Amino acid sequence: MAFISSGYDPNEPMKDRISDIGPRKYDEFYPPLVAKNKGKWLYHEILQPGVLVHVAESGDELFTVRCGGARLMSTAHIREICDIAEKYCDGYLRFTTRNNVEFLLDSKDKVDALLKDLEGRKFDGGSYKLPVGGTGSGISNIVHTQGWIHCHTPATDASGTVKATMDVLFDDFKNHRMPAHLRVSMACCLNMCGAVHCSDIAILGYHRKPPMLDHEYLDKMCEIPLAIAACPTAAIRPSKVELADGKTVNSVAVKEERCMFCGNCYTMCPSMPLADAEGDGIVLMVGGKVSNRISAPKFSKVVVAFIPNEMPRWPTMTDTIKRIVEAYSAGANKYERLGEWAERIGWERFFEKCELEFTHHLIDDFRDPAYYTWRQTSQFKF
Amino acid sequence: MAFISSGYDPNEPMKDRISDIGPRKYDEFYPPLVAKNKGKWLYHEILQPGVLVHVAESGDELFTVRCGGARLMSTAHIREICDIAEKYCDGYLRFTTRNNVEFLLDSKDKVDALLKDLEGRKFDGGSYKLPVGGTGSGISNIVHTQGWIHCHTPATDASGTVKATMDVLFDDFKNHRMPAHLRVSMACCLNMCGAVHCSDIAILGYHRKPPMLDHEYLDKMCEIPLAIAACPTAAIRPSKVELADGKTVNSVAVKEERCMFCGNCYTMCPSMPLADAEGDGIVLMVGGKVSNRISAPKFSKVVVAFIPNEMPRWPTMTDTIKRIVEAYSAGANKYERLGEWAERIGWERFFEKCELEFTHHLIDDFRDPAYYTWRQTSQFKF
Amino acid sequence: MAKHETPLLDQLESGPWPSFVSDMKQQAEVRAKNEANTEFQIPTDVVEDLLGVLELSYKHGRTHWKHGGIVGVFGYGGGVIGRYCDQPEQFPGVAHFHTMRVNQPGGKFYKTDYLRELCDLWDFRGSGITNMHGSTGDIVFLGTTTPQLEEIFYELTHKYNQDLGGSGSNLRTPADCVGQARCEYACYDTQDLCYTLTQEYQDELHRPAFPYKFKFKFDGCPNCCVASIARSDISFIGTWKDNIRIDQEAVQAYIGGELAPNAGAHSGRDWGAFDIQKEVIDLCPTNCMWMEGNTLKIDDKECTRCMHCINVMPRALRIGEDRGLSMLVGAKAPILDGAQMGSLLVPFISAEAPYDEIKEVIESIWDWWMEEGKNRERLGELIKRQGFQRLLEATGIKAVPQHVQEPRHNPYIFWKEDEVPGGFTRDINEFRKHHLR
Amino acid sequence: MAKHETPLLDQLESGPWPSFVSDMKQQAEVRAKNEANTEFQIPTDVVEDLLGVLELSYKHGRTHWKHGGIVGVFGYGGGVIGRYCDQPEQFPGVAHFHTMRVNQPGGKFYKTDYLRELCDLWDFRGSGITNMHGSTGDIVFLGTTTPQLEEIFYELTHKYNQDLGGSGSNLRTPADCVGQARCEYACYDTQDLCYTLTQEYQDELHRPAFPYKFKFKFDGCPNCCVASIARSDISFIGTWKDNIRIDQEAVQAYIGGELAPNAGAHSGRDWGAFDIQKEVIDLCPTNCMWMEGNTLKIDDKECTRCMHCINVMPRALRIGEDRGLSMLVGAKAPILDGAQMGSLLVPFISAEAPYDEIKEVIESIWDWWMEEGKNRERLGELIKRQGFQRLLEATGIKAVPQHVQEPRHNPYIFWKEDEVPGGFTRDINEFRKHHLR
Ligand code: SRM
Ligand code: SRM
Ligand code: SRM
Ligand code: SRM
Ligand code: SF4
Ligand code: SF4
Ligand code: SF4
Ligand code: SF4
Ligand code: SF4
Ligand code: SF4
Ligand code: SF4
Ligand code: SF4
Repeated sequence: MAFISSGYDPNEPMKDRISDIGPRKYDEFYPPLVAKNKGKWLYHEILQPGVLVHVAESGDELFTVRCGGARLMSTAHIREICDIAEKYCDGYLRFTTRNNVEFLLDSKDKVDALLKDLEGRKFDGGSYKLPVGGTGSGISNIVHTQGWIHCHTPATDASGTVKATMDVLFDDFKNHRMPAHLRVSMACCLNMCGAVHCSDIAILGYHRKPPMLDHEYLDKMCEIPLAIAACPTAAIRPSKVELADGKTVNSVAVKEERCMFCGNCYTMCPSMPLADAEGDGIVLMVGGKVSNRISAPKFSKVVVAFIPNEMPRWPTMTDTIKRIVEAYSAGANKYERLGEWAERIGWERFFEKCELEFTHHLIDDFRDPAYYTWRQTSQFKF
Repeated sequence: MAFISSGYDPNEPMKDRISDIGPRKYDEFYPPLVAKNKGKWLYHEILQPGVLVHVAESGDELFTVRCGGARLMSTAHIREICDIAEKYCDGYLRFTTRNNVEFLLDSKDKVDALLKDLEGRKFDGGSYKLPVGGTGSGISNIVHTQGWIHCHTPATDASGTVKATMDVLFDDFKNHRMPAHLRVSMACCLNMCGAVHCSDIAILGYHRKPPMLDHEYLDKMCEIPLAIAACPTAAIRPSKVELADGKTVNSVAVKEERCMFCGNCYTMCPSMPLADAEGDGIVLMVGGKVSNRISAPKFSKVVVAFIPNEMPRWPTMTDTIKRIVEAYSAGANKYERLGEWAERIGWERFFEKCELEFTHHLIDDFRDPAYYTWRQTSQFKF
Repeated sequence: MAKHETPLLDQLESGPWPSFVSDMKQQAEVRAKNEANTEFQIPTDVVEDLLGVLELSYKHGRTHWKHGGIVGVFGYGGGVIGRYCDQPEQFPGVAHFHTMRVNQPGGKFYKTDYLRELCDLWDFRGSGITNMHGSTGDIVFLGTTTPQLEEIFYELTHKYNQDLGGSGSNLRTPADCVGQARCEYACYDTQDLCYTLTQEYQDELHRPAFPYKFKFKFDGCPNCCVASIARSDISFIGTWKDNIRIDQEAVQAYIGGELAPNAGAHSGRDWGAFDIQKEVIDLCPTNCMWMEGNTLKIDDKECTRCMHCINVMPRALRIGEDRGLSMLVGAKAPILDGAQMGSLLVPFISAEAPYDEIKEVIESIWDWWMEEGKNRERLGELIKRQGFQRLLEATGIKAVPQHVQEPRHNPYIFWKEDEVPGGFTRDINEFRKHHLR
Repeated sequence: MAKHETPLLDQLESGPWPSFVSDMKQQAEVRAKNEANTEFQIPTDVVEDLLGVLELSYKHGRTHWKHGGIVGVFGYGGGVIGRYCDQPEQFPGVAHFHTMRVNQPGGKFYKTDYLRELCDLWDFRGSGITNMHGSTGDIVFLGTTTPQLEEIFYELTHKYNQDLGGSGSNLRTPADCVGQARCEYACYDTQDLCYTLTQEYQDELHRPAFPYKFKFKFDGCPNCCVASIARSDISFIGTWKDNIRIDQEAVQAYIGGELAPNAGAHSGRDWGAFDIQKEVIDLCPTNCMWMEGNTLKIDDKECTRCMHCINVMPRALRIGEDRGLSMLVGAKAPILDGAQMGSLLVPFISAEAPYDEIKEVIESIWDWWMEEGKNRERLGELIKRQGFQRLLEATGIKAVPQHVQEPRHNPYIFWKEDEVPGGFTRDINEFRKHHLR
């Protein structure tokens, strides 16, 4: 493959350099109906799961067909989406904040044709390419991160855990039977790229072994002071280490009982990897939300301290999630988010109804605020 | 006055020493009706403010007349109380956990006679000796501490602030017009001897100047390391100081901007007094409770950062308290404690209704938990 | 006429509320007259000087008591608080002004003959000024001189069969609510448990062996009339496991208005006719109550025993019969780390004499605190510092959801090496075989 | 047949949800066939090797990517994440596998011709694998080699008038909800504010000058569809000051059942007939709604604009007309100090172009953070460390009760010397005149 230059000249990088131009301006891509009615929408209706209509003061109607997808997308797949958009939407579409695709149409009959078309599109493996749904009181797409596809710190994979989970929750992607929105998010390490800390159900990759110390290279590859400063629990201290060959080098030592495996040291220092087949796995958190509807936003709470990585489909994890979803669906009131439900019935009941075991790991012991999560009242349920 | 020995022999302190015998046993002092019906009470009624009847399974009725009083009591006053108890109660009485006196009677007509009798008893200064009240949804006696009568660390007086406040709240000691219990407590310094940290209204003595350093004596009178360790904000460090006479001594230095005037150093070291006429005064806290009724116990919140000491009657303080009581009484629902009311209407409304100014001092900035008191939602009232 | 002018204090004699100033003045007079011909063992004018020094504090806006001195009675580490005046020349009567803490009887029940004995003793050997009672619960004798301390202790123990209370880094004087003696809500015998533990732990009460003070308080039910949850290192709160007993006729009587809600506690205002839906059912924090026609139903499994409905309708609703108590730990005032309320450690434990189970929990907590606690570190602060898990290990109590209001929201879990398959030690070179640098 | 066996990944092709494995395989095939005759600038089998290395991770339960390397485009500190495989011999196609973050258009609206251009570029110079979109909001080009970075940047800017997004200690790519473009709840123009600030702060976005990353997110109303309150250092949430607009006829239509509650969001289950009392009035968190006969009343002064009633009855209730936004600050993921949500700093600010007031607040926050923030200290952590008061001082905003959920319960107030009459310096000897040692 011959190198083809874009015109960039390495010897004169600044030669007619263009920079700081930002993104393309939003209104370049507005469908005509949006451009015309922006800010003048009156109301909307969800005609069926995945199909919305927004009605403007002008009387105009904008139809939206929302489709799920793996946000890990090939250009081949994107081109197919473009074909569809050109066929039904004059080439207009958008993506949602949860990585769903939205086809924007200007008439109802186009909607029906589009739905039929989408129903037929499947990958060779048999999965749908663009399943319609993700609206209303259902379960939408899972916001997630890189995992083993691209990152250096994951404790699990992202795309795989998401695929396995969405297969189990698929019916509810296409349905509105939940008491309220149920949002599932996934992050492959504590950095939590995404909003897993405030999701109805959060899948979190977690390490359980302190960093290995690559003494021989540590001082060469890392700024030791930065690694030490990175540790939130001050578990790392400088130390001299004698190598097999008798040579002593500057390195670090880790107080293992102080480590909670956040991986922040590794972020700063490649010679402190945490990844381990037995150590790594999944933490499940539930009850978070970000909307300000009725109750204030809530953090998700840790309800399962650890589930091993079971490639390729994580059955223990998906069974547990399914159990939580069904318990919530059976127990919550209309409009009640998972966290609101758990607080109403009390967490002691939540564990009972979801058939989850409560372990000491679930009691907060991180810094002063931990106290506020213990129970300072005689009120409890047996 | 000639010294009269009890029989104790200083040269042989252990000679027929009696120790570790504990208090007198409770049942020595039970009135017959209590001894008989203990654990078999069926229900009670408050016949009028300050007068209770408890009815037992046996049908027996025990009447209680509750009287307020300064818990700073002379033996003369106690003897008078004994006279009354002997006249109406066969010598049986008790004190409540809020320092009220309770006369325990076995028949209704004795109650009426007793009430008439008590009404007539006044000190020469004109105040009642034993006002009847303190029950139900009224304002009971103020739990308080020593103040200038006996302690070394107070930032205000206890007995005086309490007397001034109870004079203002007196009608409500004898009435049941409040929406629920309203408990006022007083502590003369941050040590908070009493439960002011969980009272509907709390009067707290507070210092506002860092400790003075009596360098010349400090090392002689204090364990410097203990004083340093005592400081919750690590504001104190050891330092050598040169005195007027040129002599250098070991002493301490205080980082003033780190001091929040808790007085804990003074508790450990007499050479670090904080007391100051202009610096010392009152902090008002509200909305605490200890009962588990309906809502869990709550801490009181600081709503007035400072009121100067205005001896002998603290008018600014009592006016403010009165305003809070009236706003609560006008706004709260039946059974609603002050803190429950403030949370229901929102603290922004509380300040408005009580005509209190909100200042930056009222925003928590002590350690990590402070974050949880800020507002993490778009929900607020203008 | 008075020994010292007290123009400021005099202004605290007016007004309806009992005036401590008037009472002190009356006491000063009584001592001056001394009709009982008591051979006062401390200055006769002690109360005058007390008024004088207090007036001076009102003038200066500062206390005139020196930092506490260490005085006490032989063999005890507590019970006495030393106090000296910082203006002894001006107020010789209070130059020494120590307090003694006398362990109050359970429920603060008294018979007058006993109270009079205490008064005689205190007039004779002290100022005659007291606190009935101190915040912890003691009878506080306010003000005597050093030589009198042993004499008073000797007479207390020999004549009156009465001991001192606690101070210092000891078990402090335990206190209880009136409980079963006069309250239909009491779930256990607060006085008996309080007394039994006070006797059992006399050594801990009198001889400092703890990192700091330690307090017990006993509430017969969740109404918490002795505020145990706010101010005791171990709070004992009565509760029950079975069902609230309902008398449906009485329920109707409340609905019909024959019975006053909350036993008349709201009589001071016209709140309108009693509305069981609004006033009871809708206020139930767990929404576990409802009316089925004319019968009140309670889903007791969901009830958290907050007492509200029982408080409102004491004649219709009664506490359950399978009773015991909950133990909450760590409550304290703000110094140093910030205030704490008691955190639930033992959801339910039986409270029958001899209370062995309860003692086991107490002692396992003490062992841990005495082992791990720093100087002047309250139990609550130790729990905060080391984590609630350590407390569970120390007491051998299994973690249950009842221990938390909500599970942790940070996933920062400290796994122990033995909990993780393969342990923590790994071979970096083995790892590097699969993962080049 | 495939270059690498992927027995584990193959099991992720079944099941209804779109399979990323199937998609990658299709892409591998497309590249192998190369019907478009693209002169691939990176290995043709890049996707095969990506599948291969991923399969290996499934086998080992560990990632096979090395710690990120520092690569980028000239003059920019962000926009590229360097990545190298730790098994390059086995998987040469992904030996280099850097990502590029391409700043997405507002509201994530696209026209296909533009999308196709991006695809052409990415097939030509990269793996053809993307994320639509990354969690922050960017279009993520997943996987190319170092030499291609500048080429891609050059073509993006010269051919497509498109810039990179943020990474590193920069302003990160701002993101917005769909807002006024397609939502009746939007209280301001999220796309315009997002775009304006993105352009205004291009320098901050591309050239690291901050202690750490900094994020903006724009939600048109309190429903928070872009989750700004959970994951942006400054969260802009639309709100209004005046009254909710009520169409009483439509209210009746909901009550009568002609209109489906919540726009049909609950159609998947029979929840019974709509009950406005139960479903709206009783769920209003401030209890500021009631029915007066057939008219719905709202006491707007007490409304906290939670959106619930509007969400349930979008055809009857509309947001107010005096609109603007609230600014909340400090939201972040748990590393290091624990997660934070945005804390309310500016209750209400107008959101009309050119947004000068808003820029002033932003810049005063940045000045403070750049002055005081430690390396890798997020804004929220700085606020926690120094206290909310410091933030108020830095931004010149007066403390109001809206800033707190509740006032402090610890009385540990740090008074400043100038706030206390007489100041802090005192004369111990003067003091000792009145208070002997
Ligand atoms: C398209 C999208 C905005 C965008 O810019 O892409 C969007 C669009 C709408 N949201 Fe949203 N929300 C979108 C993400 C969110 C998020 C963010 C997230 O999930 O990460 C939230 C916060 C969720 C949370 O609290 O955890 C969110 C919380 C809401 C709520 C509040 C729901 C609640 O019960 O708390 C409403 C109100 C409602 O549903 O009636 C709402 C309402 C709506 C409405 C009805 C607004 C309107 O009138 O058009 C839109 C269609 C609703 C639907 O899907 O049924 N939207 N909405 C996002 C679609 C994501 C997806 O593909 O599934
Ligand atoms: C006598 C005393 C116990 C003692 O051992 O001395 C006592 C006695 C009773 N309390 Fe109490 N409480 C007593 C201090 C308390 C305290 C402690 C305190 O105030 O420091 C509390 C906690 C207050 C708080 O939460 O801050 C307390 C919270 C209650 C409650 C819950 C009230 C609430 O609305 O939260 C009830 C239930 C009720 O009032 O119906 C209650 C109910 C009762 C009953 C009705 C119990 C009964 O059936 O006999 C007693 C008479 C009530 C009355 O006074 O109207 N008692 N009660 C205490 C009297 C103090 C005083 O002189 O005023
Ligand atoms: C006498 C009494 C106040 C009163 O007027 O009633 C009292 C008086 C003192 N307390 Fe207290 N405390 C008294 C009940 C309390 C209570 C309430 C309780 O026990 O229910 C508390 C709050 C609950 C708690 O323990 O947290 C209390 C929390 C403190 C503290 C803060 C301790 C902490 O860990 O937060 C101190 C400071 C210290 O220990 O150094 C303290 C220290 C003191 C000292 C010894 C002053 C000192 O710094 O050494 C006071 C002696 C005053 C004097 O000269 O008489 N006192 N102290 C109370 C004891 C009387 C009795 O035995 O009945
Ligand atoms: C690509 C992306 C995940 C994804 O698959 O979408 C991502 C990927 C990484 N994030 Fe992130 N973060 C991404 C959005 C987020 C978000 C979500 C958001 O921005 O809304 C968060 C949580 C919100 C927040 O900022 O707190 C997030 C919180 C972090 C953190 C923790 C920062 C913190 O202060 O808590 C780190 C650790 C760090 O900065 O060292 C991190 C670090 C990283 C690094 C650079 C790994 C590292 O340790 O250096 C990851 C590179 C992975 C790779 O090789 O591609 N990433 N990261 C997201 C950016 C794509 C985009 O530009 O659209
Ligand atoms: S969550 Fe962790 S592992 Fe996953 S992409 Fe972000 S930084 Fe990488
Ligand atoms: S993983 Fe986290 S806690 Fe453990 S040593 Fe590294 S930085 Fe410290
Ligand atoms: S509150 Fe402070 S000043 Fe008052 S008695 Fe207790 S320790 Fe002394
Ligand atoms: S008063 Fe408190 S904060 Fe100030 S120096 Fe003394 S111990 Fe420290
Ligand atoms: S705490 Fe309960 S049992 Fe004890 S007195 Fe109060 S109401 Fe009665
Ligand atoms: S005790 Fe409280 S929780 Fe239990 S039924 Fe009565 S009101 Fe409800
Ligand atoms: S946040 Fe509000 S304005 Fe934006 S899309 Fe969601 S509902 Fe509409
Ligand atoms: S927006 Fe929320 S708070 Fe306001 S009226 Fe509607 S439901 Fe009530």
